[in-house]
Amino acid sequence: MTRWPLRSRREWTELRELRYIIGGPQGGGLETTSEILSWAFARSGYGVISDREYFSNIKGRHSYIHATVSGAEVPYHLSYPVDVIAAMDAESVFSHIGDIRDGGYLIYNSDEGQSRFNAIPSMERELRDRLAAFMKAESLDGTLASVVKYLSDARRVNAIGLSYRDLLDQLQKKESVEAAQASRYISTILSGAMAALSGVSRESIEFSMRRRFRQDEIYRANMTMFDIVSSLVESKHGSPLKLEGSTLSLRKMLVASGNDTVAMAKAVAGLRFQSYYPITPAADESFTLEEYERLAGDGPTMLVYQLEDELAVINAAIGAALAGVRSAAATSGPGFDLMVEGLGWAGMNEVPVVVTYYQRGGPSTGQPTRGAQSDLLSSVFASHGEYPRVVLASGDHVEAFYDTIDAFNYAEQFQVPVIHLVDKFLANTIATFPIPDLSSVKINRGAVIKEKVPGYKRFDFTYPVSPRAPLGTNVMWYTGDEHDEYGHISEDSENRVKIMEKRMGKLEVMEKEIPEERRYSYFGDERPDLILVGWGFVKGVATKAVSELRASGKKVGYLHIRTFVPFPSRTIGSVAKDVGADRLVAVEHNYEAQAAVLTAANTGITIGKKIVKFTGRPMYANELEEAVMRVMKGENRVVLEYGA
Amino acid sequence: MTRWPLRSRREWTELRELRYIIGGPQGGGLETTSEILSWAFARSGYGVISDREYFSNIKGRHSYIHATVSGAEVPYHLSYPVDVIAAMDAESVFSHIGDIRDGGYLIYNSDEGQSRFNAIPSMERELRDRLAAFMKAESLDGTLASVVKYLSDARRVNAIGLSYRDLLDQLQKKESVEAAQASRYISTILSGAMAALSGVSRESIEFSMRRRFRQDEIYRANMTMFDIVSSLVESKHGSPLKLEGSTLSLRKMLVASGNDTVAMAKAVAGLRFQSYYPITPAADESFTLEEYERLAGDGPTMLVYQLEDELAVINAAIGAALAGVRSAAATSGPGFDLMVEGLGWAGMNEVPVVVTYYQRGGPSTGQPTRGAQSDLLSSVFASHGEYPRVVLASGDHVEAFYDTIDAFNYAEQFQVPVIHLVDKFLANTIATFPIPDLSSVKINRGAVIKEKVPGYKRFDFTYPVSPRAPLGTNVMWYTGDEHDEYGHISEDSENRVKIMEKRMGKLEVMEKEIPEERRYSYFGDERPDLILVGWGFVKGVATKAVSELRASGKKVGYLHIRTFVPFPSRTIGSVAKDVGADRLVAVEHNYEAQAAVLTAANTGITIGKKIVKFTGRPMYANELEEAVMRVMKGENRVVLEYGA
Amino acid sequence: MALKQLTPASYRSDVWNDWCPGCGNFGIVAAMTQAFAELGLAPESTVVVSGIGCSGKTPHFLNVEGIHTLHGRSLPYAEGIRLANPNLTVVVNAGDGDLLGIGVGHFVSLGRRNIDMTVIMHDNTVYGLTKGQAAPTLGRGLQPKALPKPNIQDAINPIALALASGYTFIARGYTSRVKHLKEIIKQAIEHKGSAFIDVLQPCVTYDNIHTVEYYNKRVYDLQEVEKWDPVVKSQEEAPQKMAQAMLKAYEGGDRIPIGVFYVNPNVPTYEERLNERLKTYSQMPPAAQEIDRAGVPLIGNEGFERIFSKYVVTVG
Amino acid sequence: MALKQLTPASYRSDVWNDWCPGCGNFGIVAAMTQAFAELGLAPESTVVVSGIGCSGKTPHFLNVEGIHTLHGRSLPYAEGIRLANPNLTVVVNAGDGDLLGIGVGHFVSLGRRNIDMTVIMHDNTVYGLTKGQAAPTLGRGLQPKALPKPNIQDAINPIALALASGYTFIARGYTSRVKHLKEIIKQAIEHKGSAFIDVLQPCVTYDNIHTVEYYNKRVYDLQEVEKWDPVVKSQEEAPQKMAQAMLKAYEGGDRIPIGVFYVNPNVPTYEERLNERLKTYSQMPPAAQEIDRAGVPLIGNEGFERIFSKYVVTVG
Ligand SMILES: Cc1ncc(C[n+]2csc(CCOP(=O)(O)OP(=O)(O)O)c2C)c(N)n1
Ligand SMILES: Cc1ncc(C[n+]2csc(CCOP(=O)(O)OP(=O)(O)O)c2C)c(N)n1
Ligand code: SF4
Ligand code: SF4
Ligand SMILES: [Mg+2]
Ligand SMILES: [Mg+2]
Repeated sequence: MTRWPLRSRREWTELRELRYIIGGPQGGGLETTSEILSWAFARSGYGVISDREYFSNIKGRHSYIHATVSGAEVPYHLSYPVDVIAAMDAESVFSHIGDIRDGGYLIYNSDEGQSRFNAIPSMERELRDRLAAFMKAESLDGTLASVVKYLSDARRVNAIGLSYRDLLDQLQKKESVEAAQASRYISTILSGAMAALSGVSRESIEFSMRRRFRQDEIYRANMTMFDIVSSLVESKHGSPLKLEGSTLSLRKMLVASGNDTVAMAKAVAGLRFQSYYPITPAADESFTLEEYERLAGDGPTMLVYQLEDELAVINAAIGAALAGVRSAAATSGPGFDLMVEGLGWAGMNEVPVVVTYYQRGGPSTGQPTRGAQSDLLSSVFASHGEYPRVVLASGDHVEAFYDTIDAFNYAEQFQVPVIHLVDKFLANTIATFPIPDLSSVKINRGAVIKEKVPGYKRFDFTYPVSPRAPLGTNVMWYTGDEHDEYGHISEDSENRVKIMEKRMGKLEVMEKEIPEERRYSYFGDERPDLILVGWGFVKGVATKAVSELRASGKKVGYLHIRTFVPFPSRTIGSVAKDVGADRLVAVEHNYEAQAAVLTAANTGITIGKKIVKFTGRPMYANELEEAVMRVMKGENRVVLEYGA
Repeated sequence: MTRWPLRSRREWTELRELRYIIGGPQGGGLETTSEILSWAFARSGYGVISDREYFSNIKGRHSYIHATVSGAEVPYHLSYPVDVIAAMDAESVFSHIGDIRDGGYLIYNSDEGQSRFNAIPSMERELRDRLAAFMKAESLDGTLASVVKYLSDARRVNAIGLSYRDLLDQLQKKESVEAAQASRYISTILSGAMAALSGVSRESIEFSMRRRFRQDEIYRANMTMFDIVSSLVESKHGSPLKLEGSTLSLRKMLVASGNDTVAMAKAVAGLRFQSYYPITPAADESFTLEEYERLAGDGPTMLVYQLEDELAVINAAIGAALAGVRSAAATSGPGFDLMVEGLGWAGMNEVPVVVTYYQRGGPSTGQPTRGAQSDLLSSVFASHGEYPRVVLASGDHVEAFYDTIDAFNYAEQFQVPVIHLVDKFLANTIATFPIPDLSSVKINRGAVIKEKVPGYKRFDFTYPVSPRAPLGTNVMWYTGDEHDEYGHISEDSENRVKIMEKRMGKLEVMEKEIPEERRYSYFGDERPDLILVGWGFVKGVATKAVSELRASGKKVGYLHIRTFVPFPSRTIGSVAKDVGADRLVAVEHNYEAQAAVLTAANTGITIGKKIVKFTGRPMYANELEEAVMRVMKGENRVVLEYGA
Repeated sequence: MALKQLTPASYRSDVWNDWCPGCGNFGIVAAMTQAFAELGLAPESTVVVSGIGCSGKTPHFLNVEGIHTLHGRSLPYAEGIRLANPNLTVVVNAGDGDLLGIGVGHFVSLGRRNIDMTVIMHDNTVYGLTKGQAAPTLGRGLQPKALPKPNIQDAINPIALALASGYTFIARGYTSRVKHLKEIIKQAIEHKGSAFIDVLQPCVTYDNIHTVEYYNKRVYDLQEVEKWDPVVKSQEEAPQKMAQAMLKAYEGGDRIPIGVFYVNPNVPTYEERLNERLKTYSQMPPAAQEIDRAGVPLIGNEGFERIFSKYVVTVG
Repeated sequence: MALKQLTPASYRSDVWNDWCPGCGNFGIVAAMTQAFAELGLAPESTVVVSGIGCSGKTPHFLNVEGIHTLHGRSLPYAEGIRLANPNLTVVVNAGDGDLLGIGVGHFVSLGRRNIDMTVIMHDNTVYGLTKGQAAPTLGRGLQPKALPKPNIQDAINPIALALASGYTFIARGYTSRVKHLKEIIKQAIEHKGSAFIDVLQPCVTYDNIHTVEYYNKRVYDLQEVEKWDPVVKSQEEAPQKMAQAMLKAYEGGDRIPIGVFYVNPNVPTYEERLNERLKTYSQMPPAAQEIDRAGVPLIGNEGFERIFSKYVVTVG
């Protein structure tokens, strides 16, 4: 949370990494700005990561993109302060006063100089109160102009005031743009200014614009606007934020959100049925699947099925799985809650079904458009009674891609429901990453029977995983009641013990067949003094923090948990033994440190030190580094709060 | 599970405790037999506990009552072998061949001598297979007669064959009973024979019959049947199973099922709204509440509301709670799964609502009429995101009574949802226990505001528990979205941290205000070598096993967990320190030992030794004792299986 | 308690309304506040319950008791509130996805109860807050802006479904006719039983088909139809009046009727049924009852044994 | 694949049927097995899906693919199965509590899709397996055996609700008229689209009101009514035929119509709609598609870049 007064912590000493914020009202076009810039940077060989922060609102509330661009590494972290803030409106400046580095750049609309923070209706009360206190403390009159002056004077910020009205007028003079449509070009005002400052090549911008604007006139009008602004800004300011040349040497990259990454992976994994009910931030995945439903012309297709609620969603997905197809549902917390009963049926009936679980801020409706990792415990223990499941969690786009495929493989290999945990951070973050090499990807459908087998027993007790025949091949029965080998209800005690041992025996099979190395990864010092233990989206920021801390001489490491069922108990056990359990620090996007709870439950190891963040905003490398230092100095619990 | 061949382990050396089984087809009247006997024993000053085992079936499948009667203690355990089996039909004899002690008594229908086990359609395949093996091994021809002969010869069982047809004929001669109605009196044939053998006084039977049969003629006909049978049996066999006189010295007792006990407690607690959707074994509680809806004439009433599903049930209960009334829902696993989302809303909005959770065999529909304790983890972690709740678990009828009242008090004191875990064992077990002394019962409604307060803030941040005003008194807002003090949506980071800390701060308040002693109880040796750790219905059998083992010189104890949130961490911590964690043995009605998982999660203490039962039948004192001995000899996991 | 000095403005909260400029929802809030003012409802005893969606935010913009619940679950909350305290006026604002998609089970079930409350459905043919997917009210083959493909499911007819479910007051309003809508809301609130209002609510952001222009051209008031009489005089007449309303509900061509489709005052409310059963329900509903005297439960040892005598055995 | 040698007995499993002696459910199994035999359905490609309740046990007594799902959820399972593999014949057996209580949301929603399947409702006015509580089909004021008080909720009219929901084949059968029921089941299975059959099924254990005697006195066959024509000839005629069926559904007095109420063959099935969208759906539904070649995904590096070219940037 942006507390006042603020001091920025970073000077522009190196050009290895560019950080920016683009702010504006929800629905005002800032995603276009971001897309143009991201693709242009990628086109020039840089890695980009950009997080999108927005309210649960359709139009008008303050939204922003926060990005890191780097040519030295494929960036997977965000940090403060930023080098540039490009603001569509006054509210964006007010909201991010503290986020800009000393000597950074501010692009703003000079027409709005007289806007007052307390006259902006979309601003939340709490921020308004904090701003009021700030204005008072700094003796500012509350106008945008006063804030710009403050930034220039007290923070050496280079304020680039542009009259958006004038620029749009200029555009209208050059291109046939209707007056009513003109405001759509504000996004290009920002990209023009940003491109100028960061020295992105016009070729890259052209590429990016072409991709975005398929219609010729619109493309042209945008390029015109771009040229007007970029030449204006460049002529006055040069390109002070030009990055060093990229050393990434990637010839091709994917540029995609987490939602889209998972959708692509599902297509590769052979998904043939996806049911869903709209929910943020899961739904975009289903829309992407729908867009690609006819995968390759008249070849394979993916059936994407919108139902009336999530009860229907999970149960329809199970039905499709019984028919033998790779089937999944995608949802978020409230929807997952409604799937709990169906999940238990799938467990009881050994149905390979995948649930992609996009975590967002809870409890309840919570912070529907904000990120969190607070659904771990509720998914590991979802549904009454006991049945085996696999729970995976992805830390970045690349992991998400492969985990998605593994999810289907594990589901069929073990015949269990698989919960694949991702989160809003991942879902809505656009990242650049190498194109996955599919030649190494395997499809494992487990034991399947397609021919007719006399006396077929769906739940043959011979081995925990019985050969599975799709509906349509053999007569068989399924029931949520406890059952015998045929799938008929049985209440007999002896049968109960046998089938419980068969089903739960899968935990051992999984224990054997999912190698320990698959369950975690480790980054950092080989003989660390302190190990951060995290999962999911924490990965990017934690590895960054670890490498920065190591660069400053600290011996630290990051242990990343990738599977919660089965759990990497052996690794954590030996790490705790080697390093000392008191040197483990849970780093999580929730209140309790839920992975630490599961660590204790699985291993008896209590992780007493915690760095947590639950504001819905991602952790930033700068605050995590600082928090680690505080823990090193003896604090046991650090609650991170930064971010508008 | 009844494995073959069977040997019985107990001789009738003492008359301190009588154990019996009454068996018959579901819907055939065995509950009447049981009720008559239980009330007659109670009337004579004995304590009774009787468990009912039945299929998920309306008519025809084998059902039985298994009881313990004692005058030396109020019994809360069941054990094998039993002293008498009273069988309505041949299937009941076949089903319980192994359950009777050497020298015990068997009451059966001699008309059915030629019935063959493999001609009984209602018998499950698995049992039939085991019986076939048994018949072969013992060279029996499969008829009831051959089994009776075997029991008499090989097991010295006193087989009392009665021609039920003749007896009913005799009755019809004496009383005007229609032929079609005659079979209804089979239940009284059994009570007559049982009463004779156990020497229950006729006065007690009269009392019990009067209570059961309000209509004069029916009462008379039953007494006639009773007299015919009891004099017949007594004249031939005497009263060999007459118990020692009771030393309980209770003047009055309650005789009630767990369902009814909870219902009575809810009435005392001031419940005013209960919503439900029928589900076994929870629904009987709601029917009892409905029966007593007009508590005391024109005074207070309880509104019992049947809805269309459990989604509606929980949310309607929450609605009623917002209006300021004590409100609850009662359900079982599948229903609870559907309540998960609503529960999260209640947590987010700090709503005092109680869910009485009757556990049954899972996962999924599972064993809907059988007992289990396998919903602990799923209830402690139910719903996405993080919010405080209280989770209580009752071990017997007396605990269930007081826990029910505490549940409402805690709900309002902390303004959280409270989950009260009971189970099918408790729900359907009829037990005798002292009438609760209500003069010690307190109603704690927590901080309530009934007058109009200017600028009322429902979620005032001052303290984790904010004064709660019922709807109708002050304008306020509630929302499942993260909110400010007024209940309006807020996405601000600073507000988020504050309100999360306020809400989650309740965990600390609870930690302080629910004393450690309230969270557990301990029975047994003061310096034990071994401690059983259990919860719920395990209590009765574990305390019995502990006292038997102590009587034979073992130093053992039983630690009973009564609250899971908050958890008795301090006690378990110090016990583990004193006795050694490796001397703790989890004793639970589930596969994983879920309380042990929570123990590890809460304290880091790993309970590596486990005695579990998950067949849906209760643990029996004899098998638990034996299992404890096995653990003492080094086994780490013992799976109990006994019981038809 | 009618406080006559209340104006529509008294029913507005100070929360900024973040609906899209031009959204039909504004018309609903306007009509509600006017209706509340004209009925003189006390803010503390008026409860507005909503689900999740753009529509779900309604309570925050109003200065009455506001309960913003879960997606699809507004009705059970409202039922629990109303039955616990029947002195409260309960109005539900739900989205069409909310009420006829995820919540349609509760919608149908409320009809069986006829609990005295008003259900206002924001019928915008899309899932507004999740960005414009097809709601259950969207016709097959239509493709508003945000849909990647034309809608593949048929629309539900809200009026027909309400009829089959048993609602005893069924009407349709339109957000651009605020006065008309206000009158309907007043009638619905004053009706004794479950009242349903289908409100045509253009979503200016995602629904480029059902625009204000679209509706303006098609909408007409049933009450202007000659001899239109939606009121059931006696229960026997009900099926006939339902069939008549049903035909109107499915009226084809380019005509969309608004106004009152069906009113049946002959079905007892759930509250009346409860009172018959509990005898004291009306005077002493749950929320009006005490449960203790200074922390001591109302039921003491003696009362307990009397009430639950069935379970008590005296050893003898 | 019609195997003509199949008899009704071929469709019975060897599981002991533990319904109460005399239960109406036996008539449903009899009618189903006869219908299956006459249609010559292959057991492996016939799927019977049920919910939870006495009715829910139906699949275990049949020798076809049997899916005994969750209370209220039979329809979504059936939908997933059928859409994944439209070569399967899908029949749902659901209780009235199952389908019109906890599952009524799915019931209404299926109507919007017209997926080609048959839904048989065991209408016994009670919750059988939980021991006789009021089902949503039980009339207000009635008090069958197990109810402590007369029923306080109104009954839902299944036919009216099916009409409003959009089912394209709607009929009623009666378990004591097995042949009649069999014929209806056959028609329903052969109908292209979502077919709903309300089966009057006396619960001999808990429903002492709606007994065989009760129904025998009241039941009559619609098809014997002069000029009864339930078939919609063209879509414009639909509202009129719906209104006609609705009036029959609410017929008062002591007359209970059975037979076919409404048939609308003019609405495309969901499968047809899907085929229009996916082009290859009929020939290559999901279950018929391969996803790998010997463990290698169908989509390789090259295909991936082609299909998802939108996401690929070539550094340049
Ligand atoms: C259980 C659950 N599933 C999905 C969502 C996501 N969700 C939020 S609003 C909404 C749809 C809103 O549409 P509608 O009910 O028509 O209301 P509108 O926004 O159009 O007013 C959905 C699906 C949710 N909040 N809860
Ligand atoms: C979620 C859930 N709630 C409650 C139940 C308990 N339950 C089992 S069967 C049944 C009712 C069955 O009634 P109906 O659907 O009419 O079927 P019938 O037994 O009459 O055929 C209920 C409520 C359940 N299994 N699952
Ligand atoms: S998205 Fe549509 S319904 Fe929602 S506020 Fe905007 S215009 Fe209104
Ligand atoms: S309870 Fe009723 S419906 Fe169930 S099997 Fe018995 S008679 Fe049939
Ligand atoms: Mg909508
Ligand atoms: Mg039923």
